[in-house]
Amino acid sequence: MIRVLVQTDAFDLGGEMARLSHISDSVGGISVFMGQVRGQGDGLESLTLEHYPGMTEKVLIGLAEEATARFSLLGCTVIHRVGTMRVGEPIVFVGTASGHRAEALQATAFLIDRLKTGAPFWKCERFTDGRTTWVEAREADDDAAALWD
Amino acid sequence: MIRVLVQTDAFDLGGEMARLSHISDSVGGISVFMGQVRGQGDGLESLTLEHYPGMTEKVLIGLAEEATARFSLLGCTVIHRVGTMRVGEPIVFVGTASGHRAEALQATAFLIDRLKTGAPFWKCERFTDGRTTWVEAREADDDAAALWD
Amino acid sequence: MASVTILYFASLREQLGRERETAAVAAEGESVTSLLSALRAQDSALNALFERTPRIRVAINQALASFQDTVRPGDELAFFPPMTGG
Amino acid sequence: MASVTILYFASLREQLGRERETAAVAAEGESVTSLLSALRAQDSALNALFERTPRIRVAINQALASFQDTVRPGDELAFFPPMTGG
Repeated sequence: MIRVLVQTDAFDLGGEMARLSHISDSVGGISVFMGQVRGQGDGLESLTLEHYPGMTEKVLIGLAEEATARFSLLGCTVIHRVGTMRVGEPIVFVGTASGHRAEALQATAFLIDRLKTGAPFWKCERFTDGRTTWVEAREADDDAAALWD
Repeated sequence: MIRVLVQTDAFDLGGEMARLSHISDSVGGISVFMGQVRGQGDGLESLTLEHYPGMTEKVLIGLAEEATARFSLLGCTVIHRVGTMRVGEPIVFVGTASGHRAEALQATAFLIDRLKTGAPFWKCERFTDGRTTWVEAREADDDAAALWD
Repeated sequence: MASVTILYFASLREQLGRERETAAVAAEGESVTSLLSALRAQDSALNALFERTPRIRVAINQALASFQDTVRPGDELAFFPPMTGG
Repeated sequence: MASVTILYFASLREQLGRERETAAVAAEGESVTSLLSALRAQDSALNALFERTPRIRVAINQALASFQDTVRPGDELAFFPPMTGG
């Protein structure tokens, strides 16, 4: 069961986990990753997430389908927020349900590594002094994504 | 910030995730694993979890401290239920918070792998026909735990 | 006239000051590189942007593509910097 | 008399029909193996249980231990099968 959402609103963590938990009696493990705006002690105030409507959903559904097949998932949820989020606010939720723990844990790592560099999102940082800068892609993220090739 | 609970009650997934999320502005990633009673199509009705009061808490706190040091965690929560749980009910919650995603994801896998074979819990299965059997330890679980040595 | 829609995202959009335009394309299709050369020859701001920006990515019809791939009339072409989601 | 508390868990507790007992121990301490030999000599049910059960684990004062470790008066000793939590 694949659930992909791109939205401006925050998500309901408990509700999303409960949804994965109740997919079927065969679910034995649920793994979740949530990314949020990290304060870096440098006056970061907020992030604005831009995306490519249409392509974003296609890429995320494709990744969820790939993860489901590769890791025998019973459920796979990807929710990515767009718009402006302040320090401490959630950005992304990845949740997977499987019969045994290893599959869910690996699938969650796969999904977050791959969507970082493969889904059309771009982060613009805004600082308390009014300055804005586009976040540079990190080579380490490309490396992490490539480990799943 | 380490939080270890051994309890008969179910836990509040959303509340536990929110607690990890709000530990500090430096939290960038939160990883959670939840294990629940898996129906296996063989008439399993419930699991009863027995533990060694006192030792259980010591072992779990030790694992949480080890994970916190090894993966530079900002937060680490381990909640394990004891008593009787029916198919579909949650058994264990492991949650970690860190600055970057890799540490949280790895720490969660470490904790669940290690507590399976290192914390004094024992599962007794009860089937719909009234039969009960103690779950046998799996060699695969010992192997998974040993990978972190 | 045969045309394609071109979208720009993130820093490219911001620096160009536009997010969308329409461009002429050969009726039988042509490579992204060929189309882009024509566009850059007509637009010095676009030319300067592509010159100073490394690692620009291209998508055709909402799927990642390469600059050697063929763009056909009616396609949706998009240029953007490396992605930074998650 | 110098004694230790002994706890049994899970299938061991169930098969023995008790979860706790007190046993005499040498005042200067002795190995788990030594103490266990004395207990098994006195209790045929305990002896049969240890004979038929592979991989029994031991903890001393709530920490995993080995059968070569020393038990001292006042210690809490526990025997149990391999753990199956999570």
